[in-house]
Amino acid sequence: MDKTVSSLTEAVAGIGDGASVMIGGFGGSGAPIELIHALIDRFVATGHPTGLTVINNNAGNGHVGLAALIETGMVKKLICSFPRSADPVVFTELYLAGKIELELVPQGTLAERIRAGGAGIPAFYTPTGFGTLLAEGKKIEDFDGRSYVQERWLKADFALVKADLGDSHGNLTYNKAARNFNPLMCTAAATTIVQVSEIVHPGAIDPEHIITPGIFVQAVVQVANPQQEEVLNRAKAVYPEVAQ
Amino acid sequence: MDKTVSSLTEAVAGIGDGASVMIGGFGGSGAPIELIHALIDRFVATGHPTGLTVINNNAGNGHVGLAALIETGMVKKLICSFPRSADPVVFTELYLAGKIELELVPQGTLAERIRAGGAGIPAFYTPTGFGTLLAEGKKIEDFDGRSYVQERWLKADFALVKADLGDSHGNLTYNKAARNFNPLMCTAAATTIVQVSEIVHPGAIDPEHIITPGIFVQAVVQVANPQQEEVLNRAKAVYPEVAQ
Amino acid sequence: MTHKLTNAQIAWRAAQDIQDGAYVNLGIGFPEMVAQYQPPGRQAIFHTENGILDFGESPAKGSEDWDLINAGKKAVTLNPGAAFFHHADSFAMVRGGHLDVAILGAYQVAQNGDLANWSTGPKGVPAVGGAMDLVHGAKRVAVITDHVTKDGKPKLLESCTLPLTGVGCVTRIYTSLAVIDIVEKCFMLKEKLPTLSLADLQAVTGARLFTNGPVADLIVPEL
Amino acid sequence: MTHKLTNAQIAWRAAQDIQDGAYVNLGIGFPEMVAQYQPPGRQAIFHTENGILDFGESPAKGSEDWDLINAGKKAVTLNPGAAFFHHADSFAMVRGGHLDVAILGAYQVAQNGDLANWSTGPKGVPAVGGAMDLVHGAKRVAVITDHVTKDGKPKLLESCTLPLTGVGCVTRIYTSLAVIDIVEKCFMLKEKLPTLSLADLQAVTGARLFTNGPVADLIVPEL
Repeated sequence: MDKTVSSLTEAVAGIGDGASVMIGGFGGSGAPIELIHALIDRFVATGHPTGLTVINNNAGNGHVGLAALIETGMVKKLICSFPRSADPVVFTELYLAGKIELELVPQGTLAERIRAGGAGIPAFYTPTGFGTLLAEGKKIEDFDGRSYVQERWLKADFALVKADLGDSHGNLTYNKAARNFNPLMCTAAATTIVQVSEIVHPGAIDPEHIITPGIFVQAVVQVANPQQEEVLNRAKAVYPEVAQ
Repeated sequence: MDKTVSSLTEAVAGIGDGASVMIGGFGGSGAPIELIHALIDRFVATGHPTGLTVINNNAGNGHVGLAALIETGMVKKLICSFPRSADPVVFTELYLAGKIELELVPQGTLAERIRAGGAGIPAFYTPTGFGTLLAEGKKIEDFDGRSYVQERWLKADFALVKADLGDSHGNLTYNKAARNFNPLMCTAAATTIVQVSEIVHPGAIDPEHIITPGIFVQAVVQVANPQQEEVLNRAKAVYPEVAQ
Repeated sequence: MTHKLTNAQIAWRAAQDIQDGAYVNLGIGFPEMVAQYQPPGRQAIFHTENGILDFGESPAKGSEDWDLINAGKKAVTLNPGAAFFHHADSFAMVRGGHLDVAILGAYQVAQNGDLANWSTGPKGVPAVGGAMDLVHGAKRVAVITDHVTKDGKPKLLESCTLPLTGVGCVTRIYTSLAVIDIVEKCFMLKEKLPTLSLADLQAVTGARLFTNGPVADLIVPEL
Repeated sequence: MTHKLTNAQIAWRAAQDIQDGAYVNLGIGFPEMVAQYQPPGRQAIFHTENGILDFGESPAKGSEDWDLINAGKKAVTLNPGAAFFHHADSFAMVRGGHLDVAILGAYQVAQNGDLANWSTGPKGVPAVGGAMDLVHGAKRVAVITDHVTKDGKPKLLESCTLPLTGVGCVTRIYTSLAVIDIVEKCFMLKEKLPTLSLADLQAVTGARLFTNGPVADLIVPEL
């Protein structure tokens, strides 16, 4: 069993037009910048994939990573909790121009829907959102005298995930708060593609310290010194770099 | 903040008649034998607590730990998935005599109900048990053409948990497969009481390696060399030891 | 209006009600200030939605670790005993009732405890984050806010006109003029600035203020 | 009945269908034997409900660690790359469709894929464990069983008479006499012992056996 792939290009080669793609991270923390940029590279080279539905907590920041993916026009719809950031201009302009769809989901509900997708729970009840616009049209049920909103699982065709250590079985650890949505998304996608800072041999990670067991992972690619969105944005980086 | 308590006696002193008590472990692995025995000691000394509802995966084995708790007559009802073991005579005899109630729950549903209790999810849908006796009387709903059973959260007044390391904030690690139900039960009880092999200072456990964050724990007591149910049963131990 | 508390003073007042060892979530922006004003000898444990319990102060400029941020995407540090966890576990803490207090900002609060703090209406890009989860999870949901809007309109109302964050969830409001509890769908005045008459306070409040005992003076230090 | 496969031989046959790298859960008892007969060059990863992925063989007697057990409460060891997790995550793997194969024992299997393997009726103490979760989670649910009960009655039936574990969940049955798929609510015979006529096999099967192509010889090594 060897889930490692040798290049970012190879890692994202299977993502087709119209795919749903979970992208890990909370803002820049835990965002798989290199996997996203590899997907943009493919689009620049081939015109594909397009029409993506992206699931992420945010809507990108500046002109790199998720914001750059949106800026290319590859994203048809975004499912997120907080499409604001220090520099949200890319999403904001497309959204206000009616060129991208938005499904707004409370953050805890987003996390729980993804977990439910991974755990085979098609629906659950939450107090979150009851009596608000975000519960409109949703089934309400009372338990023990309190009203709850029924929410559905969320699954995706692909997950793009950033981890710290990974082995060839797909076992993963994360770095600090870069964990966030990443382990959940690993469980809820048909194909989970992970960039790790270092590929280690099976057994190198203490079985007690594995956060994502390999069963949830299909591909692991090494990106030894991953970029941070925050650092790129402070340097006013743009992806792809303007050619002329 | 210091959640440590100095004795097992003190740790279990607040458990009253009729309480619901989650007890961690899968068979003997991860079973908080010393906390259970402390509760039995209290009953022997004071006649309390009685009428307990116990939530555990099993129904005890031999005449120690959970089996001993049941044998005293302190347990009114057991919620579990698998009330069989190498030596299940204590539960079996009381059950067949109609002296203890049993709510049988599929193991994954038991785990998920406890997680739901801790996570504020009052109900969820699972495919497990659909069309079987264990779904009788339960609400059924179809999602995407498949039928699912509605299951309710499970909470308890107390959880008795066995961990490995613990600090004064209640942060915990577990030993190997002794993890099992323990972290879930920590989240789902109003008062979670944990026996740990070693109390360490806050910061001694790497924040990446904490399995149960302290927010889920109310009391930590050190039991330096905890007993294993399997070892006790192979030695044909009985608790409390017969006095004469 | 002559005198009112600064944001720092409102945050200070809210901080006085947080017990030692309490688990607390502070909304992003203004509520984050509350952490600075913990009374001596008390130490709350702060939770952030993105998966940290017991984070500490901001790091020195230039030494930020951008994998160690709070829900406001600001760099933080760790206290001894901190823990990391994923987003589903983080919101299990929230939704499961494990937090003692959540302190949030507000556009409007209604006398029945309804809160509006996520949307100013259909224009622009809507964003909700974790607020809707927090208001239904923490054991106590408090609001800190200026007593009125920037153009002087009441923020404490008979009912909210903006889209709700949660129904009947707020139990205490710390404003620039007063401390008000919500008790049986009424605003119950607990403290007010000593320089302010009850009538003046009522005049800038959009619903009737009740009292159920002496109203204490709202006294805060210069900050 | 003259010749039939031993349990070891049934387990061996089931093991031949497990692909390299497959994630597999083996029911407690007889199905655990399947792990011993993986074809050379293939290595499945075994999951146990109590929170281990990629556990290995039993330890030497006397060196058991009773915190390192499988769902049958037997001591196991770890392979390199093993991981621990709690019970909710363990059943997320099961229920979420992440296992490639679950191999379980059976009291009865019906031609529509219904399985009965947890209760022999209202007498005694009922116990279900993880079986009801496994049958609705794994991508492929196979059964290994003697073809008939100890007193010679068919276990493969038109419909189960014992309490069900799951509805329409079994896709392949490895018995002591044959390998049978369940296709569109029919028993589809794929392999049978070469010494056994189709009529003899049908005689000990409680529902009609169909074929949709040549029936291969069920050939297994001496074990």
